[in-house]
Amino acid sequence: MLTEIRKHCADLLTRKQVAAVYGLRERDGHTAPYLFTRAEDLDGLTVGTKVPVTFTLRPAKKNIISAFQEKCPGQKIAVLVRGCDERGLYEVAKRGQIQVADLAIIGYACDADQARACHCPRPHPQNLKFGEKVQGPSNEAFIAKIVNMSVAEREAFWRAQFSKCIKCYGCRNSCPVCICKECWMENDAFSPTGWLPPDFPMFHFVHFYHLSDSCIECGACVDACPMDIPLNLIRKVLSKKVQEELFYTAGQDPEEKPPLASREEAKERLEKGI
Amino acid sequence: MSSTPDNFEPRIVAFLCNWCSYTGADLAGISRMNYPANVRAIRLMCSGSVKPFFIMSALHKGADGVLIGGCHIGDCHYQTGNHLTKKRIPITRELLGALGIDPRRVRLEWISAAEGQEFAEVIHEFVKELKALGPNPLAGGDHAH
Amino acid sequence: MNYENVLTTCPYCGAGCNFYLQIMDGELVGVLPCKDHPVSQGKLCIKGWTANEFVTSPERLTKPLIKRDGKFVEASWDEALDAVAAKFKATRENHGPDALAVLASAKITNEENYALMKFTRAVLGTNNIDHCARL
Amino acid sequence: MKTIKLKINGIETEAPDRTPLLQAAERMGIRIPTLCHHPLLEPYGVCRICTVEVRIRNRVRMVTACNYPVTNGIEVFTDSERVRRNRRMILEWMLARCGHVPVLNRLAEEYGVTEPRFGRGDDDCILCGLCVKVCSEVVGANVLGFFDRGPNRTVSTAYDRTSDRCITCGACAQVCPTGAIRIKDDQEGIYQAMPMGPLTSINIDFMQAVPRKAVIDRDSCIHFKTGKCQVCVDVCEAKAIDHKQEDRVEEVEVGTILLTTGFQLQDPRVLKEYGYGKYKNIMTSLDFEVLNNAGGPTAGKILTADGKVPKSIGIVHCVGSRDQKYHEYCSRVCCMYALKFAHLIKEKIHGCEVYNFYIDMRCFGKGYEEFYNRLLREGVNFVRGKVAEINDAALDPSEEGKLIMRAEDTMIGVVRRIPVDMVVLCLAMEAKPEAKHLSHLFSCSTGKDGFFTEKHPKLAPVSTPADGIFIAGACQGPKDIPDTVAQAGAAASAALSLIQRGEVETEAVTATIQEEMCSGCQICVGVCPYTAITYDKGKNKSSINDALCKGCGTCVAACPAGAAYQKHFRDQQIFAEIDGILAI
Repeated sequence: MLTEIRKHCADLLTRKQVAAVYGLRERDGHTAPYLFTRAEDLDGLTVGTKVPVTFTLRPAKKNIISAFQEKCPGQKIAVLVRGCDERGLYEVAKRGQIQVADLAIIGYACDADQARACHCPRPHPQNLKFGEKVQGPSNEAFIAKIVNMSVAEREAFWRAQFSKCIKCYGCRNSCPVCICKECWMENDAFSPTGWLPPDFPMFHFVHFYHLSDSCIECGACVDACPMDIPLNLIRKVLSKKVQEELFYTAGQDPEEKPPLASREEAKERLEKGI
Repeated sequence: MSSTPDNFEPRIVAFLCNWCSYTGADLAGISRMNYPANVRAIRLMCSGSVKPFFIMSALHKGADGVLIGGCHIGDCHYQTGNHLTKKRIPITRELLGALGIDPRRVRLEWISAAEGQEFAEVIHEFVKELKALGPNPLAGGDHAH
Repeated sequence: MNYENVLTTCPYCGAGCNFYLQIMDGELVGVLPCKDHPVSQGKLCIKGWTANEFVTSPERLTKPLIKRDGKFVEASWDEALDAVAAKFKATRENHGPDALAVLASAKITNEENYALMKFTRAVLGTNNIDHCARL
Repeated sequence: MKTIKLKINGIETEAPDRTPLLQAAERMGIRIPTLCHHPLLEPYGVCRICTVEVRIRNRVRMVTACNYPVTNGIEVFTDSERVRRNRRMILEWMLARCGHVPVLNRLAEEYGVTEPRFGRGDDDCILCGLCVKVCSEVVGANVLGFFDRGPNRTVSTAYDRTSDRCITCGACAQVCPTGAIRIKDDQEGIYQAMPMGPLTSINIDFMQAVPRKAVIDRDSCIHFKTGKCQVCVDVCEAKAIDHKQEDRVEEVEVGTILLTTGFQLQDPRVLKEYGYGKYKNIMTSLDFEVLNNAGGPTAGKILTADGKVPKSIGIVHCVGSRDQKYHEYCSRVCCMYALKFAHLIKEKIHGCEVYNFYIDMRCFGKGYEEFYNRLLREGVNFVRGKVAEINDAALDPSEEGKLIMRAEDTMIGVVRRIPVDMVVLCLAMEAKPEAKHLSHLFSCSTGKDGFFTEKHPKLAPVSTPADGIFIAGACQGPKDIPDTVAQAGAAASAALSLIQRGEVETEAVTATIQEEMCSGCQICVGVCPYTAITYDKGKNKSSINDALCKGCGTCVAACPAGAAYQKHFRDQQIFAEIDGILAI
């Protein structure tokens, strides 16, 4: 699959169909995002790690694609995406950060093992070009752990989990759909500077609520958490609620308006197909 | 659930919209309707301006229950302000529930300016429910500020 | 536009976490955790996450400053070190060695920290030394 | 145009070239009898009654005046002995076919034909062809034509069948000189059509319409059915008629808007127990107004559907009003107009029994209670009780054809059964269904009854939450004419005072976006009900227009960054309030 992807990208670059290919590069045994502008560099191109391509840069609060589109307006850029990367692109596009029309989205599927490791329910992008679709693990089984708890048990569980928090902001910093310049997690009135661990559950409430209708379930926050707090448990519960109550699944369609960003009632949106 | 002391009086923070619920509460007052004194109202222009953080903050600072009162759907003074409320509050409650805070502590009610009676009834009911739930375990936080 | 990531070790403490510094058109724009590094495994603390910020911070000291007439003015290293040495001496003579304390930095190497410890104990003659990473 | 000089009956006169003699004579006030002539139609010269004597130099000719054009120097005799003899002969021939047509008999009498020599036929049609010509030339429907020849000649439709091309315009009957064509009066139809639409295709909406201009009703205008006619264009001296006018959308920039969209009557069919639409002679209050109007279908006579004068009339108050099932509110106007109806009935029909069925009499204004007392003196019956049912179940022959009203008379605690000839339902005034849409369009709101909500019921009764938009009249709630006039005056002066000032005060609680914190996500744009927020693509920032913002704060709660804040409702203020109220 990798050879074909490299060939396809080299083709796009040499035929000048895109100005750059944004993907992952392996160098000295480590993988990181890289903006390929020359076809000969593509030997280093790789796929399939858990490095997201849509993470937001702090404190610039932009991602690489939006920075590119700002610096080189009108130029087309190819992006190599997994399912979660693509959903992330769509969610930030809905919030005015990037122009999806100027992107050549090249998708590749994750395999079953990768999907299981990420608890990813949709391990393939819609613009799937390389690889085979596999079924992701179900969220139901994953969230059963806290769904089956009583309210008091949940409280005890999360108190223990969040007491580990060192307020590194890793969950926020690694999030591909977090775009705010000023973050409520840093709001002193809500969660004051200097308190460690932060008061349960004030600090985390912000991130959970704010991403309720944009979380793409990529798991970047869990990966980034040095204290291994299972943040995605709550994210998946919320995503489920948003799907059931507001008839919305994040990352499906770049034209769709997020429910908490539109005036219409949830039912009205469903009827109008907004 | 820990046993509730008999003299437990829950404290309710009510975020009421200026045009319907606040006026409704007012009407309950001027109509001399009885309702428990457990409720403390914060007037906002629209229920659509209630940030979920306000609810969280109130619970954290010791409120045993939070009431959000808005105009009935379709009657919003600002046309669609309460549509947002209708979408936000269930999400907020779900999040609170998932975190281990009883979502019954947060209540969304549509109370029009003419529904003083309804306002009084809602408070009666809410107080009863909160008494059964007991004091808010979050109250005061780990280090209140 | 040019964009790449340079792998480096976090300068803050002795843990040795690695991360990428993100370079966009020659400018340092951010930190990206390195998922496959054996030490940090893609996790960082608040200092690591913001490690890029001090590099270009306008508040960063690049030259020694000596306070003269209530105002900091730029000085040469020799002037600065002389001033420090003179004050150390005076303090030690007037108030004894325990009137002095040293706070070591997390951003210097282990060897430098060792040297500072020796300086404090052997030269200044006090045990008053601590390290900023001891949070 | 050339002018022709001629002499008619010895008097010299002038007429434009090509004018038919008939018209030239008419201009001098000389009547020439005619049966087949119509000013809108080309002269046809078929009835021959208009035959006159013309002397051109020394020659004398008998010509038909309707189609003989004037020429220089001719002398015309319209009533000479020869002409009269001629007409007598023609009339005798006509009577031989149509012996009993009044117009022919009148002419015969005029010309002294007492006993026609050829007998009197029984036909009505003199075959003048006016109907055929009007149908093809004016109306353009081409339904009528001549069929067969000689003695068997008739006017009819193709194959003598009802033509589906006939638009029932009635023009043929209108032009027929003998009354051979009749429009069948459909009493039932007329009753069903009540309150009647415009009586003619060209009409003025109602007497007080502003602007008071005639309009063409496209549904009934012949031109819009057949593409012909346009008689009105010829007739209108002001040349004001233009059939090509189309509705068009005009954009007008204004500073203030008055919403005065009115109300509608509740649909009486919903109240099945009152049998509207099922029985004849049950009408709505508006139907009765039309019936009672001098310009209405009966010229103001109160008549039942069969054209009879009713001997008893029942008036039902609170139909759909003060009713938990329909409208909880009181429609305010019914009591008084019901009293007015009763009074008018008493005035117009001597001895008519009027029954008012009411819940409470709400005679709330100046002179109103006095009017009620007057009606009591006039002998109007008042039954306190809601009518349970109206049907036509007659118990004895005297009740045959009557409407039976059943109601509990709560004053005497007896269920009464009152047969009447006619029933008037005083229907609830309700909000128009389009009010909801309008409220969204104009950023004001409607209450749960659908009427527009005023900004404050006591202090700002004509204002809406949207600055510069005012309401007046029944769109705000049921009210009578004096109240409407008063409110309209207030709304107009409120609007004028704004216009006079030329500026509006913005809300004190508007929201603002702190630019440096805005990430350009546009969530606020999507949630704003007033389109007050615009996104600047160049700057990748959104900003709020102070004049449009109404200060709901929805955007503030939606802004994930906290870049939007609402004056007087800032986060710090709310948090401080929470702190404060939880401190005790």
